[in-house]
Amino acid sequence: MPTVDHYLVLSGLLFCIGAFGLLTRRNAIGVLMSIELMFNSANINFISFSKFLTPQALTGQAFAVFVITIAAAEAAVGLAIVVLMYRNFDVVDVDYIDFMRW
Amino acid sequence: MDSEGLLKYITEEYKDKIIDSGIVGGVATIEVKPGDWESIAEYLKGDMETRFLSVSNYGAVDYREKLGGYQLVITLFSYEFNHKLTMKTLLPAEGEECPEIKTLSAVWPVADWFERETAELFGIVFVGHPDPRHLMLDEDWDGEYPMRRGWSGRDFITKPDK
Amino acid sequence: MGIISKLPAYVERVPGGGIMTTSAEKFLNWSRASSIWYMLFGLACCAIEGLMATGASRYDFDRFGMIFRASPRQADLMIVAGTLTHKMAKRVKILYDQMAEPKYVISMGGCANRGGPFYYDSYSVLKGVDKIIPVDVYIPGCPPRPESVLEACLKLQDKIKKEKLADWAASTD
Amino acid sequence: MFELGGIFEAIGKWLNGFLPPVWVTIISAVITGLAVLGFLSLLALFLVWWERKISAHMQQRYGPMRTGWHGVLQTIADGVKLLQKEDLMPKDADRIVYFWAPIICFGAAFMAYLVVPFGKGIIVQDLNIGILYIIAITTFTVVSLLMAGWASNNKWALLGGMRSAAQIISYEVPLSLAIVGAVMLAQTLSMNGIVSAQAGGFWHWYVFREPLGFLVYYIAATAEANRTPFDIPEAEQELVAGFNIEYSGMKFAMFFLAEFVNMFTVSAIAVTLFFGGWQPLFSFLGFIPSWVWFMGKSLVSVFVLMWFRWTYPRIRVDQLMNFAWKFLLPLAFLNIILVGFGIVVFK
Amino acid sequence: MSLVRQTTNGIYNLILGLAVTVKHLFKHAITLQYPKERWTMPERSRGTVVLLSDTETGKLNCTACLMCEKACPVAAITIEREKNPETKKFEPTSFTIDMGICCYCGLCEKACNFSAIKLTGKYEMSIYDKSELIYDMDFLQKLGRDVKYEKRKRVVKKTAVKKATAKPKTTEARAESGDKKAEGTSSTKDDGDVKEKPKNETEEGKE
Amino acid sequence: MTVKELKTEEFMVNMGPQHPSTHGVCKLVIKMDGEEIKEITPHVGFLHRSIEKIGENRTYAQFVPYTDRIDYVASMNANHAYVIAAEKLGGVEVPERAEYLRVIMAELNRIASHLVWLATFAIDLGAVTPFLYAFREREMILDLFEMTCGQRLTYNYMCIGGVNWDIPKEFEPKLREFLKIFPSRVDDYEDLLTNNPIFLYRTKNIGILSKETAFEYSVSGPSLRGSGVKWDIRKAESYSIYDRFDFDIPVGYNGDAWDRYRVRMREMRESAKIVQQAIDGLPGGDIQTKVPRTWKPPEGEVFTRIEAPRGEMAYHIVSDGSTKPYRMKIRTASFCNLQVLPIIGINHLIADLVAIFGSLDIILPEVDR
Amino acid sequence: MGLAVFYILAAVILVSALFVVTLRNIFHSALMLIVCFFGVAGLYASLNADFLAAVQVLIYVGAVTILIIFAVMVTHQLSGKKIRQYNDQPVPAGLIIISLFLLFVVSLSKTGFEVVKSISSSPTVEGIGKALMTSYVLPFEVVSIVLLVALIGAIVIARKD
Amino acid sequence: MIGNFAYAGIWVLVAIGFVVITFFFARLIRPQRPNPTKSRNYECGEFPLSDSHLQYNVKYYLFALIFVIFDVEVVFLFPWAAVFRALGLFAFIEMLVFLAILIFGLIYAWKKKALQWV
Ligand code: SF4
Ligand code: SF4
Ligand code: SF4
Repeated sequence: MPTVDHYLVLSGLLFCIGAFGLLTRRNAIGVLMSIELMFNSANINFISFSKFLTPQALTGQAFAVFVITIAAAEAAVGLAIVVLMYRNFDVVDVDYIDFMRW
Repeated sequence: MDSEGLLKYITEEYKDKIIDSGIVGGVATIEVKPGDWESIAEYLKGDMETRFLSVSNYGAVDYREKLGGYQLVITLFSYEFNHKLTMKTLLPAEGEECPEIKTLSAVWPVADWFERETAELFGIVFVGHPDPRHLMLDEDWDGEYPMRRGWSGRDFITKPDK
Repeated sequence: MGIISKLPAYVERVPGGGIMTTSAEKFLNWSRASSIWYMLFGLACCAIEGLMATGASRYDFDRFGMIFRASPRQADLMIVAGTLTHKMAKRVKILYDQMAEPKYVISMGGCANRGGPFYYDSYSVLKGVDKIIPVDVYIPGCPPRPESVLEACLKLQDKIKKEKLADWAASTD
Repeated sequence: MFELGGIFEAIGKWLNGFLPPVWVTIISAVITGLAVLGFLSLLALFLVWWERKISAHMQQRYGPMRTGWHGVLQTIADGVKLLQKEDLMPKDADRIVYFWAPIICFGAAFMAYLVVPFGKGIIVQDLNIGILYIIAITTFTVVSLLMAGWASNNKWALLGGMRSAAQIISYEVPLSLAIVGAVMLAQTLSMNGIVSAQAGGFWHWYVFREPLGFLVYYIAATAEANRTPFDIPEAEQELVAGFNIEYSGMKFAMFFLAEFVNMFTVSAIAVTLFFGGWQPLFSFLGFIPSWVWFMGKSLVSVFVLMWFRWTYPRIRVDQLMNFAWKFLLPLAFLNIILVGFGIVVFK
Repeated sequence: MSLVRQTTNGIYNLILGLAVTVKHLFKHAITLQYPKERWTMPERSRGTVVLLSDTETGKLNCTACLMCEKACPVAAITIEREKNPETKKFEPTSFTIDMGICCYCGLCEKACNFSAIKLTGKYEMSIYDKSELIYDMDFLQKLGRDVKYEKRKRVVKKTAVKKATAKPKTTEARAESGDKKAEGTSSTKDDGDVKEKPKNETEEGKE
Repeated sequence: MTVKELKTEEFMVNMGPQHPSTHGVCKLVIKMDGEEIKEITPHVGFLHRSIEKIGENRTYAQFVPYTDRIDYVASMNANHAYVIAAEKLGGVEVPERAEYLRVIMAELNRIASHLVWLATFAIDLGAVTPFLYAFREREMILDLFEMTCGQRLTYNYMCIGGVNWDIPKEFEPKLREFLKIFPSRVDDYEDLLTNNPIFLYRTKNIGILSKETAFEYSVSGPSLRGSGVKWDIRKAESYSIYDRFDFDIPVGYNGDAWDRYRVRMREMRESAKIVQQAIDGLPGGDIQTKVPRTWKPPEGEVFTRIEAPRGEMAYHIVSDGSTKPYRMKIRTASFCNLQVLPIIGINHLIADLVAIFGSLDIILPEVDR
Repeated sequence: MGLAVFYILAAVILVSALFVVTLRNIFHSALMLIVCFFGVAGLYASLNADFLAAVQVLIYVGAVTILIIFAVMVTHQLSGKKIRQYNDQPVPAGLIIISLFLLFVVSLSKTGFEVVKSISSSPTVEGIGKALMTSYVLPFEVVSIVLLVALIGAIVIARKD
Repeated sequence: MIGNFAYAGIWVLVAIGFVVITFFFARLIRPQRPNPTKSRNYECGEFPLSDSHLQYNVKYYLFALIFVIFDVEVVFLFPWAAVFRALGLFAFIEMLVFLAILIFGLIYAWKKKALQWV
C-alpha cells in the first residue's frame, strides 16, 4: 500500500513540473496549463491528507472541491485574458506583454 | 406601351444615336453604334418612360461572313411596363481579331456573367469588366473562342453529314 | 499491408485449406457486394434518375444495402451519372483518387460512356469517363431507367463476388 | 427464472474459490468488459438495421432486403466491408491524434456501460456516484470529436468538430441539471438506487414526478447523441460529413458504432432516471424478467429518437445554442426549484 | 401571450409532423423489388433500339433507305447498303448503332417508313466492356426478334399516328438469346419467379 | 483601454463541385469567418456542354432532344420554349389539341419540377422524409409521361407543329386520379414543413431578396414572386393558350426563403388547377401540323420566352434560311438567378447558405447549358 | 497491488505532465493535459475519493481543457508564424526547480504525519454534501459569488463591445 | 472501493485493446494503394485552398467559457441533491441562494449578449 509520503513526493514532482512550465513557457496558454498542473498537485495533497489523516471528516475532499472550483474560475478568467491579449497585441507571448507594461 | 409605341418613343428620344429600328419577331429592335452602346443603355435604364431595369437576354452573333463583324444583341425588359426592347450593335472584326466594347455590367449587374460568357466564347473584349475570368470554360482553356463559326479545336468532332 | 493476399498461397497447402480460403473469400466478397456505399455525386440529367429517383421509395437503393456517403473516403462506388466536361473531369479524377480502396465505378448513361448526345460538335465534353478512370460497368441509356441502374448494381455485385482475394487485397507499396 | 443477475454472481463466486482476489477482479472485469462489448456490438448491429428499416417504412420503402431475411445481415456486411476498406490518413494530418480520436470516441461510449443497470442485479459495478460517472466519462466524446476535427486538417472536419464540441457542452448543463432533479427525488447517485426508488407501479416513475425534468433531459439527450434535429456536427448538407469526413474503414466504423451506442446510452439513462429502469409497469407483471423491461423501454426510447430524426429538419447551429442556453437552461433551473419545493412541502 | 400561443402552435406542428411520418409507417411500401418484380412497360417505352424483322420470312424490314440515319440528331446510326442484284432493291450490309451516343430520342423510329427500327422497352443492357456499346446488325436483329409490332401503313397524313405495339418480354432478352453478352447476369436470373407488376394504381389502392 | 475587435482568420473553402447541397456541379468558393460567410464566388461551367454550338449544327427538328437536356428537371417546359420559338420563326400553326396537350404536359412537369425542388430543399434542411414523399408523387407524374412518350426524363415530346404522340387512353383516368389525390399529398408536405417551428426558424428572414435586387439581376420565376412581384409570363405575355385558364399567381411578401417556399407550394396547387381545366376542356382533332422533313424557316430572327418552373426561359434564334439555325442563344432562368446568391447569401451562416441555395432552385445545366 | 496501481498512475501523471510543459505543439500539450488529469482522477479513485474523481474528470477534462483547446483555436495560428514556445532560460529554470524539489524532499523527510488507519470507505458524496451544507456553508455561498464574478469578468474581458 | 474503480481502469484497457485489435485485424486484410492525390485533403473535389489549422472564430469560445462556470455549479448541486431530503428546508434555501446568484450570472450573460451568436 502506498503511504502518504508516496503521494506527497508525487505531488511535489507534479508541482515542480508545473513550476518549470510556468517559468519556461512563453505561450500564455502554456503558462495557464502549467498553473493547472500545480493546482492538481495541491489537490493530490489535500486528498491524500484527507485519506490518511482525517478519514472521517472529509475536510480535505471538501477543500479539494473548492480548489477545483477556483481552478476552473481561474482558467475561465485567465483564458479570457489570453484572448483579450491576443486581440489587442496579436500575440499570446507573456514576455512580450510584460515588455509592454500595460 | 406596345412595341410600336415604345419604338416610336425611343426613336424620337434618341434619334441621333439610332442607326436602324424596326419590329423583329414582335419585339421592338434598335441598332446603335458600338460607341453609344453603354451610354444608351444607361439612358434606357434611367428613363422613367421605359424603365428597363432588367436584362432578358444578352449575347452575340457571329456575323463575320455576312456583315463583317460580331453583332451584340441585348434584350431589355421592364417589369413595370411589361415591354421589351432589343438593342443591337455591330462590332466590326476580321478573322481572329478580338473587337472591343464598353461593358454594361455597371448598368445592369446581371450583364456581368452574360459578358463573361460572350467574351470567352466569342472573343469580344469588354472593356472595364470587373471580373474578366473564364466563366464556362476551363481555367486553362487555350484561349480560342469556340463559338465562332468554323472553330475547331481539341477533340472537337463535327457531326458527319449523313 | 494486405497480408491476406498472400495468405491463400500458404493456406492452400494445408489439407482443407482450399475450402477455407474459398469460403473466406466468399464471405468477404459477399460483404463487399452487399454493402456498396455510393458517393453522393451527380453530374447531369442522369443523376436525377440514377441517384435521386433510384434512391427514392419507388426503386430504393437501400434494398441492396446501398446508402450514400457524401465523403469519398467512405464510399465504395462512384456512379458517374451524367455529362463529364473537361472542366469537371479533373475534379472527378481527384475524387476518384481520393476514394479508399476497394472502389468501383459505374458509368451511367451515354454521356459518361462515350459523350452521348454531345459526342459531336461539342468543344467541352469529355468523350467517355473511361479516359480518366477505370470503369467496371457501363449502362447505356439517356438516361437509363432506374431499373437499369439496379441491374448494373447487380452486375457489379456479380463482378465483386467473382473477385479473388489476391486481386483486391494486393497492395502496391 | 430468466433473470440473468444470478449468473454473474455465480461466476464470481466460482472464481473466488481458487484465485487471489486481485486476479478475480481483473478477470471478472475483463470478462464483463468483453461481455458488454459483445452486447454493444450486437446492439449496434441491430440498431443500425432497425433504423434503416424504420426510416424505410416511414418512407414507404423496404430498406435492406437482400442480405438475409429482410436484410438482417446488412449491418454485418457493412461491418465486414468496412474492415476491408483501405485506411486513409491525409498526409498533413496529425498522425497520433488522428489515430486516437476514434479510439477515445468509442472508449467513452463504451465506458458508460460500467454502471448501466440492465436488470435486477445485472449491473457491472453499482458505483455510488453512478450517474455522475456517466456524465463525467461521456465528456471524453467531446474531446474525441475535437481531436478528430483538428487532426484531419480539413476545414469541414474542423467546423464539424468545433460545432459538435460547442453543442455537446452547451447541452450538458441542462442535461446535468435535469439529472439533478432525479437525484433529488432518489437521494442517491447510484443507478441501482435510483431504480429501486421508483419501485412499485408506473405512477412512481419520476417522469410523473417531474415531467419538466424529463422534457429537458430528453431534448438535451437528443442533442448529446447528435440526433436530428440536433445533428449539426455531421450535417451532411452543410459539412459534407462533419468531423469524420477524412476517416475511412475501421476508424470510421468506430465513430459510427459510438454514435449508435451513445444513442442507446441516453435512452438507457432516460429509462433509468425517469421510467423506473427495469421495474415493471405494474408490480404484478414482475414475472417478466427485468432485463426485458429495461430493453423494451430503452428500445421504445430509441425508436422515438429515430422517429424524430426522420421527421424533422435540422436546426441551425446558432439557434441550437440559443435553445440550450435561453430555453432549456432556465427550464432546468425551474425544474430543480419546483422539485425542491415539492420535496420540502410534501416531504 | 403571443409567446404562449407561438409555443403551443409550435408544439402542435411538431406533433403534426410526427403524425405524418407515423401514419406512413403503417402504409404499404411502394417499392418495386426489382429483380423479382418488374413493371409492365408501356407500349411506347423508349428503351433500347432494335431492328425489326419480318415475322414470316425473318428478314430485316429495313430497306436501307437511310432516312433514320439522316434523322438521327447524334449520328449514332451508320448504315452501309448494297443493291441486291436479284430484287434490285437496297439491302443493308452493315447497320450499327452506337448506343454510347444514342440519346433515345425516337426520331429514327419516327423517320422510318418501313417499321424497321423501333425503340423498345428493353432496359437491362449493362455491360462490362465498352466496345459492346456499338450494336451491330446481327445483335440489333436478335434484340428485335421477340418484339411484337404492327407493320405501319405508309402514313400520308401525319395525324394520330398508329403506333406499332410492342409487348416486351420481361425476362432478360440477352440472357435468353444466349449471345455474346450473356455472361454475368446470374443474379438477375436466379431470383426465381419474376413477377410483373402493373404500375401503381396510386399507392392508396393497395392499402 | 480600447479593445480591438478580435482578429479572426478568414479562410476560404471550396463548397463543391462535389458537395451534397449544391445540387450538381456548382462550386462556391466561400470566404468564411468562423461559420459566417463573408464572400461567395460561384464558379460554374462544370456542366457546360456547348449546347448552343450544337444547336448551330442540327436541323430544327433534331435540336428538340437537346432542349430536354437544358433543363432536365422540367424538360417539357424546355421543349415548349423551343418549339414556340421555332414555330414563331417559321409561322407554323399548331392544332388546338396539341396546344392543350402541351399545356397539360408543361404544367405537370412544373409540378414535377417543383417536387424535385421541394425534395432537395427539404433534404438541404436536414429533413429526409419529404424528399422521399415528393419523389413518390413525382413518380406518378413520370408514369403519365412515360405512357405518353415513353421516357421518364428526356421526353422529346413536343415537335415543331404540335406534339409527337397523342395521349393513350389510360392517360386520362390516371391523370384524374392523380389530380384527386395530389392536394392531400401537398397537405402532407405542408404538415411536415410549412409551420414546423424548426423549418420556420431555418427559412424565415433568411436570404431576403429585395425587389430592387431582383430587378437588377433579372431574377425571374418563383424566386421573383417570392419577393412580392406579381409577374408571370403565362399571364403577362400569355403564350400558347394560357389565357384560357383561370389560375392565380401566388406571391410572397418578404422575399425570404420561406416566401419562396410558399410560392412554389402554392404554385403546385395552381398548376394542378390548370391541368384540371385543360383536361376537362381537351378538344379532339389533330396533334400535329405537317411540317416537311427538311423544314426551312424563312430568314429572320425571333425572340420568345416562356415561364419555366424556374423562371423565364427564352430563345433567341437567328435563321439564315437554311435547315439549321444560324445562331441560337438560350436564356435560362438559373443563369440569372444564381447571380444573386453572392448578394443575398453573405453574412449568413453556412447552414443558411444551403437553405438559400436550395430556395433559389438553381439547376446547373440551365446555368451552364 | 495498491502500490503497483500507484506507480502506474504516478508514471502516467508525471510523463504526461512533462509532455504538457515540453511539447512544442500547444494542442498536443492540451491533449496531454487531459491524460494527466485523467491519471489524477484515477489517483483520487484509488484514494477513496470517488466523487472527486468524477468531478476531476467532469471539470478538468470536460470543461477546462475544452476551454483551453478552444482558446488555442481562437488565438493560435498554428499554420502561420510559429510562436516561440519557450523563453531563453530553460537551464536556470531547471536548476531552480530542482533545488525547489530537493528542498521539498528534505522538508518532507523532516515532517512526521499522524497517519490514521482508515476504516471503511464511506460514500463520499453524502459526506461532502453534508459538509458543504453544514460546516462549509459560508465558503459554499462564497463559491457562488466567485463563480459569478468569474463569469462576469470573463464575459466582460472576452466580449468585444 | 478501489475494486470498483479497478473495473473502470481495466475497462479502459479493454476498450483500447478491442479497438486496436480490430484496427490491426483490418490492417491485415485491407488493401493499401496510396497515391499522391489520396493523401491530399478532401475538399469537395478540389485541392484545399489553404491549410486548415487555422485560427478560429471566438463565438464558440464564449459558450465554453460560460459552460465552465455552470459545469462547476452542477458539481455543487450533486452532493446537495444527494443529502437534500435529510437536511430539509435550510439546505433548500441555501441552494436557492446559490442558484439565485448563478441565475443572476446567466441573466447577466444574456443581457450582455454573450449568449448571442453574432
Ligand atoms: S446520358 Fe443523356 S440523360 Fe444522361 S447525362 Fe447525358 S444527356 Fe443527360
Ligand atoms: S433513338 Fe435517336 S439518337 Fe438513338 S439512334 Fe434513334 S434517332 Fe439516333
Ligand atoms: S431502318 Fe427504316 S429508315 Fe432506317 S434505313 Fe432501314 S428502312 Fe430506312
